Amino acid sequence: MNITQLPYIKDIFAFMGSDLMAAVIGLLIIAVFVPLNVAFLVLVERKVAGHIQLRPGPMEVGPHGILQTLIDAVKLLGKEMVTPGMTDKVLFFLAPILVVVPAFVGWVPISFSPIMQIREMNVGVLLIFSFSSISILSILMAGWSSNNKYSLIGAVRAVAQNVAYEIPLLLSTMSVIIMTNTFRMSEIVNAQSSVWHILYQPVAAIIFIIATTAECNRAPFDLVEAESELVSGFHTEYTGMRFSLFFLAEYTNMVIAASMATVLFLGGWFGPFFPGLIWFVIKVYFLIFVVMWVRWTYPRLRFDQLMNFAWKVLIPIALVNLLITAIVLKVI
Amino acid sequence: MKTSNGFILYIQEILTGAKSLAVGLWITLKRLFSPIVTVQYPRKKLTMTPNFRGHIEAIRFDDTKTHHCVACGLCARICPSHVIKVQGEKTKAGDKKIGRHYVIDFSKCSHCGLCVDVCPEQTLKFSREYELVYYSRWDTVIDLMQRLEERP
Amino acid sequence: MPTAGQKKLLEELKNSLTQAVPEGQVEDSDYTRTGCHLEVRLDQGGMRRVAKVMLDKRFYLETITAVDFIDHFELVYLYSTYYQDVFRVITRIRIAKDATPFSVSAIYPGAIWLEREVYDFFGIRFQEHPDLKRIINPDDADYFPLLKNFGKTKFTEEIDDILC
Amino acid sequence: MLNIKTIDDATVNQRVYQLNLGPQHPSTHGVMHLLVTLDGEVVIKIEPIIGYSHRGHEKMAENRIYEQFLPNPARMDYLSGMIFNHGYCMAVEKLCGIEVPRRAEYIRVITSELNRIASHFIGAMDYAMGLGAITPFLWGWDDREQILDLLEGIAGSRLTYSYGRFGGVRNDIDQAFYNGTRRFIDRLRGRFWDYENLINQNIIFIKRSKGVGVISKEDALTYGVTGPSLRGSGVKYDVRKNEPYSAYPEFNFEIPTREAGDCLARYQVRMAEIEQSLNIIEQALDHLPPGPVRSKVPRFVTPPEGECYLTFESARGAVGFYIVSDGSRIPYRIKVRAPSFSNLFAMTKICPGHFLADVIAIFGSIDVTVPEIDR
Repeated sequence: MNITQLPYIKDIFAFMGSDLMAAVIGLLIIAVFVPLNVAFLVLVERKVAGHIQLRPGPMEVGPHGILQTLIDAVKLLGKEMVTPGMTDKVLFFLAPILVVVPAFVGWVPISFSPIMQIREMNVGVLLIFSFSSISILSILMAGWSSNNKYSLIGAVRAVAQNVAYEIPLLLSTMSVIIMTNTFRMSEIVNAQSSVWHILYQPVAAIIFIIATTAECNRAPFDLVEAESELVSGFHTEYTGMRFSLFFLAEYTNMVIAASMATVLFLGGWFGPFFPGLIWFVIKVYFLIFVVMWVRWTYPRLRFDQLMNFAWKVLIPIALVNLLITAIVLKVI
Repeated sequence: MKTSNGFILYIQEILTGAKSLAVGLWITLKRLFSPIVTVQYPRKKLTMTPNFRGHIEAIRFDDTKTHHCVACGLCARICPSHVIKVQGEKTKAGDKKIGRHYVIDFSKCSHCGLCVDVCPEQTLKFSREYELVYYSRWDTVIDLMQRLEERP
Repeated sequence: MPTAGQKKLLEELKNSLTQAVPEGQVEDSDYTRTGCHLEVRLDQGGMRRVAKVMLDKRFYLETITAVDFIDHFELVYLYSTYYQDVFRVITRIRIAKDATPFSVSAIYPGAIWLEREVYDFFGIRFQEHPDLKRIINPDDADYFPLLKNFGKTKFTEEIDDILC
Repeated sequence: MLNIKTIDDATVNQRVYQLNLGPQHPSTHGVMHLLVTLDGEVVIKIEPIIGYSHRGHEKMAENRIYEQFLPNPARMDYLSGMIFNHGYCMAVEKLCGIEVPRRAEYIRVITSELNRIASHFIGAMDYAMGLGAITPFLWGWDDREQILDLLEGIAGSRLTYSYGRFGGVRNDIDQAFYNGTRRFIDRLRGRFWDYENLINQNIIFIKRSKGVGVISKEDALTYGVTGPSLRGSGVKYDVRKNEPYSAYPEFNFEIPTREAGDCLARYQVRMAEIEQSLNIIEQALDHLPPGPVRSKVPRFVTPPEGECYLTFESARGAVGFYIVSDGSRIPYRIKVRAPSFSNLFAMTKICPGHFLADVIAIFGSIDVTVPEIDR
């Protein structure tokens, strides 16, 4: 019997169509894929860091330590979740839950291949941007509720940093959007079937990657959790699974950012020989590798330099780039 | 004039900065593929240098088939941490004293080597053991003479 | 063998120091044996006048320390130069056990911590010190560790037969 | 100097807050506590609180004989243990009038300079880590590891060597050490390019350190700053050159100085000093004289009544040993002038007006070792 013929379900299907099915399956896939992916990325990060620093990285659990992060996750699950005294209990509890919401929702409009997309939306790009702002709110909540000066400084830094870097991020995205005249992810990718946008918009691509690095609070813009001055920044007081939720969100945001960059600039699923999904994954992981590589190469910026870099370098260049794009498009 | 100068400097700074960052990435990329220098310790072990200073050990001499300790106590006296106790006895009157017990608590030893230096009979040396982990603090108290007998 | 610069500095310093602290003794010191070129001995006070002269001559304050003798303290101020020909002046100030000498921290700000350290270890209270409190030992300590009657020294008990 | 106005006293109570950096904090090298008063992220006042690793070495000296104090100096500054050991031996030798064979002096210089390189690697790379670059730090450890292996080969220990003895050194160097040191010098020279380009030329590094934490010459003088921190302020003062000891007058080397006095200058001075130390080691290995490494010294030295002050250059500045002897085998008083002590106090002068992140940078660039401050 077809499940769609059942009463109630039939009504729901009549209302929403097969999109519901796609959404349910997609969300299930995401729920499985996100933690596993994060576990893999943490391992990759440790391996990259290790090999850059002339050491092998984790080696003990499993061959070449591939099970290390799973074991770590089990350890974190088993840890006591300490709530320090004098904290704002509700916010302290809510912040790590809220931080993973954008990390999950952000996957919805991304088109991994011509057929793999949970929900096609005509504002897909904007949806990701607007949801990514929620993670800042949760960082602020975490920092504020921890009742710890390090956390508070980290949270305040996070807000200022994200406000500043969202502008060049959106401006560089706009350069692509006015070329394709759409916010739909799949249409943006389809527009790059012959030439990738990175060739038309190299400056925008670089600005996009820099700004997303800053949005994800990755080095050299990791002032939110700058461990040499703020110990661990906004999640200093978090332990156990709550801490690992922040970790999960950070790495998932990285993947979403890399997927965005792939869609916007690197031609999405287009590439020779392999099927689209494989190309997409290769491109995403290459970008993530670059971000990790950068992290283990550069020192951290100071806060005023970070803001100066956004307002005095990235935003003017992004604006000029947008202007030139607009003029060129108009002339053509 | 001045503003254009400032603008040129601004562009220059961005370009030189970008170049320096690219060079940095190149250097780390090279190291990413260079061989690893660390040793996976419990699996692999480094060979100890012959001069390694572990805790002290009595030397077995060929002429007497045992140590030369005369229990003079100089090592016990010079030890900065006072961790050495020596006990000797005379087999008969007028004979030389012979060390019977030489007890050292090397958990408090700072491995300075003063006892080896000061020994008039030069019957002390450093062991080359470095994996000195025990379950009890009393396990670190050892009798060198007993160890010497047990040693092949 | 002192160089020409050191000889010149020695004469200059002797003059200005005898003017500044007429009550003290300013003597040459054997550099090869003691490591100092000039020695100033004073009884009670005068450290601030010496410090002023030293600052005028561009000396830096190497360290301040004290030695606990049986009936008196000896405050030791070591001044040295950044010049090519190094020159070191040692000022010994003999003070009574309960004396409160003056602080030189207004002249050499670096002395703030050095004097705190001396207070911390010897209990010598410096007058006009901006922030005289314990520095290395705990704030609530009621002992002064480097006094000869504290802890195990040869003045309080026999240490070991061979050692003395 | 950053152009930031600190606020006036009237509004202090409403806006400032205090932040405890330490006693356990990732970038206080060792156990120490910086009490920072902040307005936003701008430092108004900084107060180092020290003494967490106080072990009472000066008191310890008063109830043990001169030989028994031999292991202690290396434990004051664990990063330059060989240099401290060398200095203490020289101080006692000066007090007793003990001659040291020339070969021993050369070996002492070689080992001290190797130790200085190791210490400077920690200092410079730890500074880079304070700025957030973790990779150069571990590369620095890799190079330092080579030195520790070399020193372990002759001294038998990796950090607290106790290698010097009154009247010489404990044992002679062997061919393996000789060859290994030569190889190490070549290897390190080949790696300077990487450090130069990864760190010195990096725009973020330069932006973070240029003009940050300027120690003026006047401040250096009144606060008694010595070592690389002083030479970064343009004062050409190095005890090895100005007040030569051991075999240093026989070698040809430069004192690197920088005029700026900021964190970058101090870092550059350290890296330049590593190169000069390599030169010294090379010269010493070339002209290593034959002969004994230890002169005839009584088993327990008994210095005559008197006192002496001896300075030497550790990796952090001019260290002084002031020894008072009452003619017995036990020193009457040993005072150690710790360069980190004065250098750290100078930090309270230069930090106000900087950002919190700069405090870490300044602290790293001054390169203190906490056990040396606390003794």
